[in-house]
Amino acid sequence: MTAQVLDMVKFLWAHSVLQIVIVFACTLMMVPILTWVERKVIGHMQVRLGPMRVGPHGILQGIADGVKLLLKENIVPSGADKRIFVLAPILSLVPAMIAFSVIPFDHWFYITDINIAVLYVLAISSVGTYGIILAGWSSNSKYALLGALRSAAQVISYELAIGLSLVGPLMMAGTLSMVGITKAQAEHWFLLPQIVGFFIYFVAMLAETNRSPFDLPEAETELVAGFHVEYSGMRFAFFFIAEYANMVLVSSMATVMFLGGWNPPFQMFEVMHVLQKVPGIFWFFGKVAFLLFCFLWVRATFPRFRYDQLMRLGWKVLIPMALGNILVTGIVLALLK
Amino acid sequence: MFGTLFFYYLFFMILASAVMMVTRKHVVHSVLYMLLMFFHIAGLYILLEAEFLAAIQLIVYAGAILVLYLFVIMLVNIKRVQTLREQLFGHLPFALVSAGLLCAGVVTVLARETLLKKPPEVVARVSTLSNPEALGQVLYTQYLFPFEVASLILLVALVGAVLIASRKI
Amino acid sequence: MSNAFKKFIRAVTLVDLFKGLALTGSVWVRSIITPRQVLVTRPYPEVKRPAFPNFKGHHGFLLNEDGSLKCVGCGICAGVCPAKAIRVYTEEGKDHEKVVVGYEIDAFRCIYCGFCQEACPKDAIVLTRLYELADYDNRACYRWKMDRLVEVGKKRPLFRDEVNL
Amino acid sequence: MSTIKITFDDKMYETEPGLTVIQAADRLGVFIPRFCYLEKLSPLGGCRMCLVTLKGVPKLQTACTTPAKDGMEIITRSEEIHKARKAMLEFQLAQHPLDCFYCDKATECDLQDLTYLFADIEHRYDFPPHKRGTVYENRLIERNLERCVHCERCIRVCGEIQGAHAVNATKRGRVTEMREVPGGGECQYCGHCIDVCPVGANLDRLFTYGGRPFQMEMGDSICPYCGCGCTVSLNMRDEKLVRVRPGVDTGVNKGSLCARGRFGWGFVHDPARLTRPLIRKEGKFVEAGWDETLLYVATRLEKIIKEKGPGVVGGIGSVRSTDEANYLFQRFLRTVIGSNHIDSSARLNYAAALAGWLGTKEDAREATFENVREAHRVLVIGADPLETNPILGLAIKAMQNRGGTLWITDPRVTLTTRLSNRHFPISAGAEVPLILALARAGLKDPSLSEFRDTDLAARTGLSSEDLAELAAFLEEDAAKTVILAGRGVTQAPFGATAISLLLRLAATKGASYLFTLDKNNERGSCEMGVLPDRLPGLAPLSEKARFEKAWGGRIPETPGYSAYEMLQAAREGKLSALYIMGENPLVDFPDTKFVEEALGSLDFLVVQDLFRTRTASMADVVLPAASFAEKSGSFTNLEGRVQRFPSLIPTEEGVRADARILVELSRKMGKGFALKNIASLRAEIDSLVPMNGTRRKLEVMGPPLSLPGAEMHWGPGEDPDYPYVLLLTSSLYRNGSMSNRAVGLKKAQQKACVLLNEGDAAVLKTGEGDKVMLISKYGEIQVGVKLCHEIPGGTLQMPEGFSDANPKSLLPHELDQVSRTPMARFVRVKIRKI
Amino acid sequence: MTITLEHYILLGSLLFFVGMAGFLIRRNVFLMFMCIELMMNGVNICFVSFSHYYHNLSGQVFVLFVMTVAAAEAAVGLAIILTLYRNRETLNADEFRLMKH
Repeated sequence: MTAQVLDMVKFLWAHSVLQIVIVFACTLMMVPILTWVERKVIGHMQVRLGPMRVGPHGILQGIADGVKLLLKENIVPSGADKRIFVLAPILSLVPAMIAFSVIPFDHWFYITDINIAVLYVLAISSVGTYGIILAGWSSNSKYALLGALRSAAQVISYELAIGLSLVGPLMMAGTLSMVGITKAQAEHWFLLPQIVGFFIYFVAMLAETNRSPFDLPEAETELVAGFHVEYSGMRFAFFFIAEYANMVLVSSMATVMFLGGWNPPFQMFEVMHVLQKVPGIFWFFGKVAFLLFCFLWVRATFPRFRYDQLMRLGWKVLIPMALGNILVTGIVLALLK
Repeated sequence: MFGTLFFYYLFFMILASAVMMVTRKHVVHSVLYMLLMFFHIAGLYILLEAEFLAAIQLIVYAGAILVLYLFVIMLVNIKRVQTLREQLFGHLPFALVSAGLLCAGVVTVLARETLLKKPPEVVARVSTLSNPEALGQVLYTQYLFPFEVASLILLVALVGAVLIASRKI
Repeated sequence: MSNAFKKFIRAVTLVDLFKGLALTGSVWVRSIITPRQVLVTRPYPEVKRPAFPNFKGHHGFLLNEDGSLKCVGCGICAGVCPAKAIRVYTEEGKDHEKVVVGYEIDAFRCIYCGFCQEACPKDAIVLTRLYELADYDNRACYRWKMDRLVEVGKKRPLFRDEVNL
Repeated sequence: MSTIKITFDDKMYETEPGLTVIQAADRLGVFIPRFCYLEKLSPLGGCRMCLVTLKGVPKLQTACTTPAKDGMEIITRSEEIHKARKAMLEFQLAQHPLDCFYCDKATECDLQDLTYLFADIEHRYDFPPHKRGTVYENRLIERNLERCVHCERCIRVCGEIQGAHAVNATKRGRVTEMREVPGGGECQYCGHCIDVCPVGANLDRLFTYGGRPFQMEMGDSICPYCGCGCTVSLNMRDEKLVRVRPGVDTGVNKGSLCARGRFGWGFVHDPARLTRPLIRKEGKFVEAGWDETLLYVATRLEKIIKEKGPGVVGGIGSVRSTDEANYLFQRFLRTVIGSNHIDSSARLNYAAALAGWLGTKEDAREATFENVREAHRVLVIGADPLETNPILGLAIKAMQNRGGTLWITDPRVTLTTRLSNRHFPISAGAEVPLILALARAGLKDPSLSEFRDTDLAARTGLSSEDLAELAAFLEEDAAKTVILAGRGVTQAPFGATAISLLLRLAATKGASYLFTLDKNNERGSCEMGVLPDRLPGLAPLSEKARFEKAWGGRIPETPGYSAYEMLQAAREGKLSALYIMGENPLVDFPDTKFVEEALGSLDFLVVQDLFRTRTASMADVVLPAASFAEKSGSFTNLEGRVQRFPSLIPTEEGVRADARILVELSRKMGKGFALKNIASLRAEIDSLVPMNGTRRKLEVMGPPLSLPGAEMHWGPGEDPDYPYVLLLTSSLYRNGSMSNRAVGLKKAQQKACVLLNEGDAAVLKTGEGDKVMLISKYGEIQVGVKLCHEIPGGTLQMPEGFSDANPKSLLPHELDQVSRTPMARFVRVKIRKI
Repeated sequence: MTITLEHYILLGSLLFFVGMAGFLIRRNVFLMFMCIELMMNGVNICFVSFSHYYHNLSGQVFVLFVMTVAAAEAAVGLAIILTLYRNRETLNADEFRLMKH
């Protein structure tokens, strides 16, 4: 009996089904936890308490929110393009989820490894923008539309920076496969040689996920809630989940591209090989968690950009910097060869 | 077998979404159908073992060009777009005749090709490189000059677009 | 070093950004170590902030010592109310006396000016310092009827010295 | 000399002569405070608030009693005057309880206003106020003796204007009390004392503690009771009527109201008001929605019309509803149904008068209220204006106060006969021979020669000398003579002819005439064409082309049935459906049994009313209608004034105004009226009926009326089985289904009672308060007895309009040949004690 | 049944025809632009299929260039549309006839 179950598990694992289920479930479970953590951390940073009501220290707040959203009425505003209005949250959530299929969490734990993995992630995440734009447009609301327009412009601009900042690690690794890139960082992470790239990626990833200080598409003070102002109930929750899934996704990407993926730190020193005793997946998630914490940290610290500042930063600072980084990396690699 | 089925699925979906795209009254709906079509074309490229192109198809077409379309559609007055009068049938005969002529030409060529000549043999793959690597090899050696020209085109387009859109003409 | 160069260095090294991060980060760390000392917010329903001395909140109805209403239904409050928020209903009692059968304040209309309190010849109505106006009943929330006002008048301290919410 | 010069406070004014100083000041806008003075009352000079200084006169004078003379110099403001007035106010306040919180008069109170004006009043008198308490002797008026300032306005208004003398001052000095006069004058519940009281001493008991003026909304409307058409100011609180007062010296009533007008509003918010349409299903009423109900009515009517033609549908319009609704009603029946069977209960009175008017070539002058007030002599024939039209009664009293003479011929003993300077007690039903006699004397018409004076005198029960005096009464000073005629004439056989003769008489002599109308819109309903043979504006049916063009439908050519002919036709099966709008024939029409049989034999009966009246209970469909306060429109009063009024109270859910019901029903019948609101309706009426103050009498006139034969039998005749003659009177407190549901009027008088001569009572061994059974050939009722020595033996009097005992069920209903009005003012009855 | 090159060419050319017909029929400049993209995609499919069947990467390289041109065209074209719209308040290609009159 046990053997049969084990066989079954092995079969499912081999055919990625179980991995998909685990990744999917974990991502979804991250959302309530992350929302709680976010409110708690930012609260503490701003000398507040954060949620305190549901459960001890409000630990069940995320679940309560989820239940609330689940039970809420799904409102379709009058004058909305109903089909697109319904489609938009799905279009937003699905890419965020399927992009996880190429992230290697450990050397034994990834759904698939393809030779264009990085491009795949970029391609899929660029589709997520449609959810936002269409949501804003189909709501028949000026706030939503403005939020969507901002989002579209922002994503187009920062996608370039993200793509270019990833070119450095790619050049160093010489492969587009995620597993390959991670393996290339077994000793030296790309963080140090690609510190400029990491900085650009970090900034662009904040912008790409519409997080503070680049949360202009949903700037509460100006646009009420931006593109999802007309959404309620589970449709709103879809956007919410998509946003957090995207955060986890870009953090995972950063981990893989710059922070050595599942590799423990300081492996250039013999002494530090002890760290390999800790399973790689913990390293991976530790790094992701730190990056996610950075998201919150930044949000609690910096005020929102103005729109022209955002555009100027993207086009006049980050992209030239990224191009320069590629140039320098290329020259150095050529010299080292 | 799976590949065949997949091909027919893609075949049908690409054509269907293309037709839908052309016939939609509302531009945003057209854009959505076009997005659908791009996805399936990307699938087709994967079927044709051009993974890199599949990704680029999504990144460039879906992620950049189509978003730009949507962006501009939203910039112009949508109500006006919706009420745009279209003389659909005024151009229909001309369109059908010219499309039909072209179609006939291609079909005759294809028919002759398939009937008279043997289909081209699939030449055995020599290279062990993966598709992006192989493409890179070709692109940066054989096609280096066109590549540079393409970058120049992009630069000119960039400057031109900014200039046209920003200045009051 | 010249000032401009210093500025450039600051800009390039992002010193200011890191300073900000350091500040929030340190607050966070301290809040985890010694939460009570750092945090300034009040867990509101458990710990309530007393209203300011001149705060005018929920209306209250005062009673005579024998438990009867002080209000005699003269309607001056309704007349003086600039927002027309007060309605007084009186009827003829058994011995032809005037009986206040209904008193209603529309909380949506009320501007808490306190004129009613000033005008009342019997000192029957007061604006207490109660600021919690929410209710579970939708209508009771903005239509304050007599029993609610009496209840408020009974339990809420009204004068500055007594106030200790 | 048309003006005099008078100086107030060094400022010279010109004014008309013959005024007192305070009147001149009021006209010129100079303020002089007062408590006791009121322009319509005689001056008293009691309150001393109007003290002024006359140059050259050492002491202060009361402005209300001093006549203004040319060149008079008056100072109204000075230290001395202020001190004097303040002292008077201090006296008043020493006695006055400061209970403004409890007093309903607060904010409308003259004492309060003046106290604020003299803000620095000292209170030096420290004697305990005289505890006098509040008196509830009057059922509708509370008299708070402590608040009284002894201005005696109430006493004077009650005596001088109302003539009731129900209030008077008792005791002397500071303990003077205004009390009901025990056993003296009888309060008529006009409530005038409430209005004139400057403080809260006289208060409306229906309104006690009902609210403050700033909590109420007020709007003017027209009283829905009698034909006077008084302007009433409705006071609403939270969209509910709480008080009715007269408009401020506006309208025909000039600040007066009667009991009905002031205290009769209770029906508006009566819980018995219908709020949902009712459909009879399997013998029981079921509530239904409006759409459903109107559709049901429409389909039923259409079915009946399809099966039997439009001639089997009739309609009874309303003398209670507005001109507009009546106009729509007849338009609905004439064009949508296609039937001329239209009538209303105006048939019982005004329709007959109208027939007489239309049959007279001579155009007599129609009097107005103002004419009556200023007349020198008034002759009343067969009417009781003090009961039926109290404000007209007030005008007569005012005429008498000015030295005018009131003569009345009436078989009954009524308020008016008591007030009259001379009463000619004619025998029952003798109005027509009396008029014939007067006409013979006054007109010299050869066609009247067949009647012999002695014969007529015998018929009237008057001596020839009396008749000669009456005839002479009309000869003198005719321009200042008003002839008032009422139901006594219109409901008599050949009543229309008699009216015609009366009008000829008035026209020949130059006297003016007026008809007393019991119901508020009798005249309006007739003039709007709710008549079987007349179109709006009283246009004859031959003019129908004009209306057909405007209405876009066919109007039948032949005149329809009048009310009783409709009922007769229904009994005979010639009428299948009847639409009754706001009428209660089962109660208001004579011969109840006949009416009941007639209504019972109908296939389909629609009743549109405020209440589930007895008639409504027989209906197949009952439609709840709006009351006067809830709808807008106009009423035409007995002078012919068309008075518009707005809707002041929102209708309850499910209640709709008459006009709206008719418009919607017409839509359901597929021939919808394209009317948006009452204003557009009024515009349509105005375009079709160009009244412009002068009626085109010659254009609408009918053929002259035939005279009765000389051998005509007039009176109740003799019948040993039914020894008593019952005469119907009107009551001030009851006037139909609305007044029976008004709390105030119920308080004023509970029950109807029959007036019986003391001698007859002794024979019958009944006393005051006993219950008796009155039995006639047509029905029987139970009623209490009240003894009255003024009534001649063998005669009974009983008021109509009470719901508990309805004398109409005792009456016969023979129709007059000319006016087709039932002749029903008296009936022979027998009495059985129970 | 195996999928031959002809299948792909057929698909590519049909896509091209749809795009062409759309370009001729529709008067909305946005849709006309999108139809051009459609035609380019039809061509791209042919290129990639050639590249696959003849094992020559030049086809894919060409597709890359086509995409580059398409992107450039979209950028410039949309800028022109935006300017036209600002000036003419319409998106109907038939109404852009300033040169005619």
